[in-house]
Amino acid sequence: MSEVLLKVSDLTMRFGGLLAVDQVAFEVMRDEVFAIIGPNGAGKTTVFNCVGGFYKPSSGSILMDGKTINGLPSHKVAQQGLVRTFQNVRLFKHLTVLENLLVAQHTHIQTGLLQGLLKLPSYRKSEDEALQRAGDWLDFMDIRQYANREAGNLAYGHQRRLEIARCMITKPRLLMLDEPAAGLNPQEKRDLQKLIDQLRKEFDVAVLLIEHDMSLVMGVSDRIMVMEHGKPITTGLPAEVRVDPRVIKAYLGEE
Amino acid sequence: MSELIPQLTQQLFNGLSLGAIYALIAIGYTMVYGIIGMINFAHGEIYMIGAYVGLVTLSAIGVNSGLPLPMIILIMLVIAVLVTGVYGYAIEKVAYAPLRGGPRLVPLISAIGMSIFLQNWVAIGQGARDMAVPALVTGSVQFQLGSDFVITAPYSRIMIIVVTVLLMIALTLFIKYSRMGRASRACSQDLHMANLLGIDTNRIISFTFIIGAMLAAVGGVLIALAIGKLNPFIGFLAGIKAFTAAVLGGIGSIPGAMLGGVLLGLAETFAAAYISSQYKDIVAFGLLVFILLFRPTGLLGKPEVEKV
Amino acid sequence: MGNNVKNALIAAFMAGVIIAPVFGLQIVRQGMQTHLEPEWDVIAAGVAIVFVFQLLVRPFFARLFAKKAVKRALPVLSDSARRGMILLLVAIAVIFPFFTGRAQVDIATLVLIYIMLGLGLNIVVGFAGLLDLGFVGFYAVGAYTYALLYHWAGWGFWQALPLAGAMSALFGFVLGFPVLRLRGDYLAIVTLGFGEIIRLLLINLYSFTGGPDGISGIPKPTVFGFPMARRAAEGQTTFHQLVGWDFSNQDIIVFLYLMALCLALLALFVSNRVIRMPIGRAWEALREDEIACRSLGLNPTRIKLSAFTMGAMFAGLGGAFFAARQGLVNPESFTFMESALILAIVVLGGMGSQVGVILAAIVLTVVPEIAREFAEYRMLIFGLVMVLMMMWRPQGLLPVKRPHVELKA
Amino acid sequence: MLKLQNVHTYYGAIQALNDVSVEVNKGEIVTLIGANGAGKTTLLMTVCGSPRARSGTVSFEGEDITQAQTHTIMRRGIAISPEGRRVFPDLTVAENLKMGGFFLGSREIEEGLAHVYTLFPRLKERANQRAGTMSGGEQQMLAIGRALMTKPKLLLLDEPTLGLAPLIITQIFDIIRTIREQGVTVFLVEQNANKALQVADRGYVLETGKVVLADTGANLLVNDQVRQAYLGA
Amino acid sequence: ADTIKIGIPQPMTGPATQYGDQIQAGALTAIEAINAAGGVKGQKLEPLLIDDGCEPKQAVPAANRVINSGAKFAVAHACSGTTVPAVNVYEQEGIVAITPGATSPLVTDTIKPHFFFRTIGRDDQQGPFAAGYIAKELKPKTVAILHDKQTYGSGIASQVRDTLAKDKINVGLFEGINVGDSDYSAVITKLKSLNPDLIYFGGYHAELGLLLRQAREQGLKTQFMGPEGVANKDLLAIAGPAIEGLLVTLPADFTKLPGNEKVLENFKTAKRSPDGAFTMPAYAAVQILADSINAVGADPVKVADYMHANAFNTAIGKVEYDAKGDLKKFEFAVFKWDKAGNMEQLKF
Ligand SMILES: Nc1ncnc2c1ncn2[C@@H]1O[C@H](COP(=O)(O)OP(=O)(O)OP(=O)(O)O)[C@@H](O)[C@H]1O
Ligand SMILES: Nc1ncnc2c1ncn2[C@@H]1O[C@H](COP(=O)(O)OP(=O)(O)OP(=O)(O)O)[C@@H](O)[C@H]1O
Ligand SMILES: CC(C)C[C@H](N)C(=O)O
Ligand SMILES: [Mg+2]
Ligand SMILES: [Mg+2]
Repeated sequence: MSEVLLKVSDLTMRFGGLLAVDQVAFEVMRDEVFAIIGPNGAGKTTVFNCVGGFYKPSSGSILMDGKTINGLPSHKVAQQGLVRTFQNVRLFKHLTVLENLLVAQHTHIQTGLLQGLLKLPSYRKSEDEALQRAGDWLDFMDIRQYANREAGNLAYGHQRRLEIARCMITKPRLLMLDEPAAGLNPQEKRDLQKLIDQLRKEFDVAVLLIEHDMSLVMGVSDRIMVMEHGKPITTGLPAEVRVDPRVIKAYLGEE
Repeated sequence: MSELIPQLTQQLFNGLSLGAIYALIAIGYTMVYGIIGMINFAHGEIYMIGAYVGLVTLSAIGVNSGLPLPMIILIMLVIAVLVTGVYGYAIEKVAYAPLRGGPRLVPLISAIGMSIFLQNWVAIGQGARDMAVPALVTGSVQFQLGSDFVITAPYSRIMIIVVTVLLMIALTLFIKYSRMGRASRACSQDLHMANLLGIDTNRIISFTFIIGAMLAAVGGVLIALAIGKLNPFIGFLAGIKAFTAAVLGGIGSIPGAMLGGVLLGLAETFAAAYISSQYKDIVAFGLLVFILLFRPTGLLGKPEVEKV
Repeated sequence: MGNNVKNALIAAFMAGVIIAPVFGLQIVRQGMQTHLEPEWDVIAAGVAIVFVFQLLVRPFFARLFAKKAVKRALPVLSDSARRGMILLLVAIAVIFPFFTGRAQVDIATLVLIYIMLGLGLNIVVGFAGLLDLGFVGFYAVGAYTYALLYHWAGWGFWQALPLAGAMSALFGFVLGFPVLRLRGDYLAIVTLGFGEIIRLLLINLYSFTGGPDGISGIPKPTVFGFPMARRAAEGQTTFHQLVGWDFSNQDIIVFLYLMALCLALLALFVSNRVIRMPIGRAWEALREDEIACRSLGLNPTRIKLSAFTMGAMFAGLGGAFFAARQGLVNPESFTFMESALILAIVVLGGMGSQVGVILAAIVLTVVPEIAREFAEYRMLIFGLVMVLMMMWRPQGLLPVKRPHVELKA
Repeated sequence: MLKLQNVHTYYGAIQALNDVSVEVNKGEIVTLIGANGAGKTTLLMTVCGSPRARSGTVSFEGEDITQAQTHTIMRRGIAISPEGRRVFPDLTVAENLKMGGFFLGSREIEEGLAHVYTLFPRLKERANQRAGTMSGGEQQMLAIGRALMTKPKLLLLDEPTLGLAPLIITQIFDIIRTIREQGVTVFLVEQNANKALQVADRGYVLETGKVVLADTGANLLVNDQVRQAYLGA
Repeated sequence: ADTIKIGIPQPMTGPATQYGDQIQAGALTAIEAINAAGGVKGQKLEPLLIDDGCEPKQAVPAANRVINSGAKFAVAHACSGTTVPAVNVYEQEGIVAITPGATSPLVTDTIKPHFFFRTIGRDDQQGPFAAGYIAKELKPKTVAILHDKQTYGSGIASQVRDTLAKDKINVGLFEGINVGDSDYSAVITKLKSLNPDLIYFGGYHAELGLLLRQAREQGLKTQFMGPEGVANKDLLAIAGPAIEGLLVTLPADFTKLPGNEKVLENFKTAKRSPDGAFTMPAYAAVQILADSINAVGADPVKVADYMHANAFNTAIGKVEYDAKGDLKKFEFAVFKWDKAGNMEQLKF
């Protein structure tokens, strides 16, 4: 259980004169839900971008399963089993829901051009399997009835689910969620919380979470890191973080 | 080889003046692009029409009218600018405005169609063959650098360089600091949002097109005076070159267009001088490809960091 | 109404400004001088027409369209309608040459070449969303591959055809590799640059490519090894001798047409299949959102490259056929205007729509031919048609519903 | 002040608003709640004239603006902080704010800037940063700030707290109260129905394009139906 | 009776329009004269004007139009660039075509046509002729040669180069420039430092006009020379006074040819000018077609055979053909321009 999956140390990201991320270090264990919270502009999304290979960090190291991944282009990072959702949902809006899930399996489907052109049996088999898997995930997310709709036309909450399904179908080891609850109503937030729990349990995936909705964060996370001005101010269990005066002052405010 | 330095200087001047020509057209290109994100392939044709209007004006005045030279040129410029302004406005209204909000490539094709149309419009109206423009601005600055190679800088070329630089500065300041400039930049990024702030975006777009067309006309007149030959098809090549210059400098950036134009002019000139005229365009395009490989958004273009 | 009059007046005035320097004031040359010959009647007529149009005709049409436009959404072709449409087109295409004259067959062959090019570019622009303004470069590579192989090594069409495709594909691959990380219009200009560089090289490598003269005397395809020509080279039997027909040029024309049809059908088949395959889905996904693709582990360069290469390959096949049909290649046939035309076909077709591409290729090839009747107005009309088409059908002539796999309930 | 009567709005063939009638009186805070896709954003945008209502009327200060163009509507003193923030990514923060006050004199712009900067000190710190590189929450502050620049009579806020930290959310609701005291009318769309209803004088509940409930904020807070569907009770 | 159609595919648009006009003038005048005299074997000749724009790209479509309109004879293409591709079509289709303009050897050398002819000399006559004049009369130490990279221009430029090389005259520069460019100052600076005694340009007038103008502007005073493709009124307009002293090779002035009084008369009645290098050759082309049809009827195969076998008396003098349709004899002459834009034939 307590094996380290992702190890980030000394991570620093500078934009011109701005230190957006400053010496951040944390570890995510296998099967853990690890949350990063902090005021707006604290550098949370930037940490994601560095880990995911979208930015090249100014310094620091990122190890996935002991292998260093910093400097890799983002698609290579993803192939290592780190996938993410985005602060603003980024679905393939004009593809159908089903197709979104098929595209995500691209790296797992290995059929040659010729097999496809001639519809050879091997091609059909692999397509059928891909469809099967997509169907399974649609069921799991409870959005099967929308399978043939354009993804961009789904209700926001459903889009969020689809985005998560799209990540999960790549069989990741670490799922990174950037404010997954933004724009959801309280009911949907509760569903999301259940979903995250379930994913972790059934699919053996660790979750790295950024979120401003405290009930979700507190309910779902194993550990929480709080950032401010690019620096971590504390890391701990939800119960500890919630009452930490520094966190209250910088982030939560008096309730 | 004591002639090397003066030769180089002469070529440098040649390159700069050619570059200024490209830049003058490229500025208009980049402006329109900057605002509505559309490659206005008909821009070169506006330039051509500007040149024709200049020639028409000149013919109306007559070369031996007795008016002072600067006066004649000024009249040519003013009339050309006014007429092309109308052209710019009308083209935008007819061929582009109805397509706004549709797929991105549609206006591009419409622009190509417009470009073909305008070429032949003038070809039918004024004839397809070459027109000669009387050499109005004659004479040159001449000086020697040590050897007997005389460096010659014709006034007509100097005029282009000076005007281009002035226009660039004026326009950069305008775009950067004026209210209108800011509004047009905002429109380029989010038309709908600009609309939601109470800005009449159609006006801004028309305005941009008019300014762009006017710049092209200035280019047309000055270049016609310097080169002395016109035909309805000169706009196309000039347009492509100017477009290249604009991209090289970073689309949307006015100093970039200037820089890109000059760089392109220098590259062509030096390639022609020290490799072969045959290969000058290859060198120019090669340079473009090469630079974009290292600066994917042009020399002065903003890096396209997309915040994810 | 008052407002209307004012607008019409303004429009009429602008029309005057637009017409005057081009049509109203003719530049006439006398020796080294020029003077003007005003034609006031032309200006007056132009102004009057615009005034009337703005005042009466336009409001009338506006009212007419305002009523219709709301109701009539664009008809979108369904999957089965599309299939039926294609079958019908193919059937017409096969019997067509036997019922018309040679001029028509000739133009039809040209249409087929453009269909093939259009379908090729459609993969790049329509499916993968990469704006390629230098497509004609690959067309040139294909054409010259055959021409040069013939010229230097005496190869025949059938030997050279696959190599022409492969060669263009290779060019697409090699050129695409470094530049495909460029975005949007930057990619467009670089591809335009490549197209131009290829053309300029063809002009300048005089001793290898024949420079501006190009290469002529390229043989037409043979029918199973028997040339279709008036006179055969030493020791060869021509096709008409073989089957005992009289020599007729019409036969060659029809034969070329049928071959072009086969190639176009091949292009249609492949592009139709490939868009339903994983790679096709990946193209579309990439067109929608590159960052999301990367976050899922898709390698954008590789995927773009496959589209670029495949498009180039079709251009190459088309090029080789073009060389054979013309009997001659020269760099003039591969200017930017040609790229623009092919792009116009794709866009007018309705990006990504194969049937649309076919229709657009027909329209954009036949219009300039018909317009030849109008002599110097030909290109004027062509340009105008392009603009009007875009306004009339900004979504393309025949937008189709994207083919997509469905999950059965 | 603002009045929608029997408004129907469509996106092409899709109907997004179905016979909606809503009123906002001067000096009120009115909130609109509803599930995802209910048509809240569409309602706000219909007020702005994009998309336009296909039938029914929208009137502002007694004048019919149903068919008016977006920019003329907005110049009557309406400002919006739209869904998705829509800051101009390549303009700096300061320039974005100035765009908000496009039609003001330079004195008023300075005052407006000063006002916004006191509300959101982060924006002042980053006045010369390109808006597109700001963090999600910072952009949200910018969008609200930009809308405040015009000193509007009517302020439309579409999910203003989306992506903001809890501390800031509290602050945003404080701001809403303050500006109402300064005489600005506020029309608010929120997912965070609990807080929204607490500040609101009145509220409407929208379901699939229809108004299903209309009452005072306090009443809606205790309404069972609302509590179940939107407050997560 | 039916008419006999004669296709006249010529540049009617584009920079070479001048030449198209000359050829039309010549051909139409001849056709009208012949028709006025009762036609050919009782049939009238019917001209079909078709535009080829002097663009290689339009050559094959234009040739196809000749065929599709049912013409079996043509006064074809002025420009070598259009003629070279078009020859294939005429040959394949068995159409008898005569070009009064295209001078490039490639026209007839590449496919050795049976159905295609000229009423003008070849550049491997004109080029060596010009080079001979240069070597014998001008005796320069260094020559610079520029060309426009097109079929005609680069062809004749290399002819001149090769002949000069044989005469041991130093060719210091041989370079192509772009058609359609407007600024040639880089090459001119290069020429200025090379400082040759003569600059030969192979190509058309538009480019030479700019070269002359810009050369004088940069203070380069070297003597220029060019082939028949540069010599027309447009050149004068573009180059302006810079034209002074330019040398060109042209077909001899056929209006002065004895025996052409009747022809000149016809031009007068038709209100057309017989001037221009290609007008008389175009006139001659129609004469040759008419004579042959008169002799053997309107079957192109027979006409072609007849043309190869016989001699003709025409507006350009006596004409005889070799096996691939080239003239057995054709004369060029050297002309010099003065400041006012008049040309004078030089003795050589
Ligand atoms: N590309 C960039 N260039 C310059 N500054 C940047 C860039 N990206 C982010 N920043 C700055 O770095 C800081 C951290 O941004 P980041 O997006 O990581 O914040 P965050 O913690 O995710 O905030 P939020 O909760 O609002 O999303 C912000 O102040 C932002 O303005
Ligand atoms: N541009 C559009 N084109 C087509 N349909 C649209 C468009 N915008 C919205 N819709 C549809 O209109 C309906 C109402 O959408 P709207 O955005 O107004 O909902 P909302 O209440 O604001 O939802 P959310 O809470 O997710 O923001 C939805 O069904 C949506 O799919
Ligand atoms: C009409 C002439 C200028 C043509 C030239 N002799 C050529 O062969 O192209
Ligand atoms: Mg963030
Ligand atoms: Mg909304």
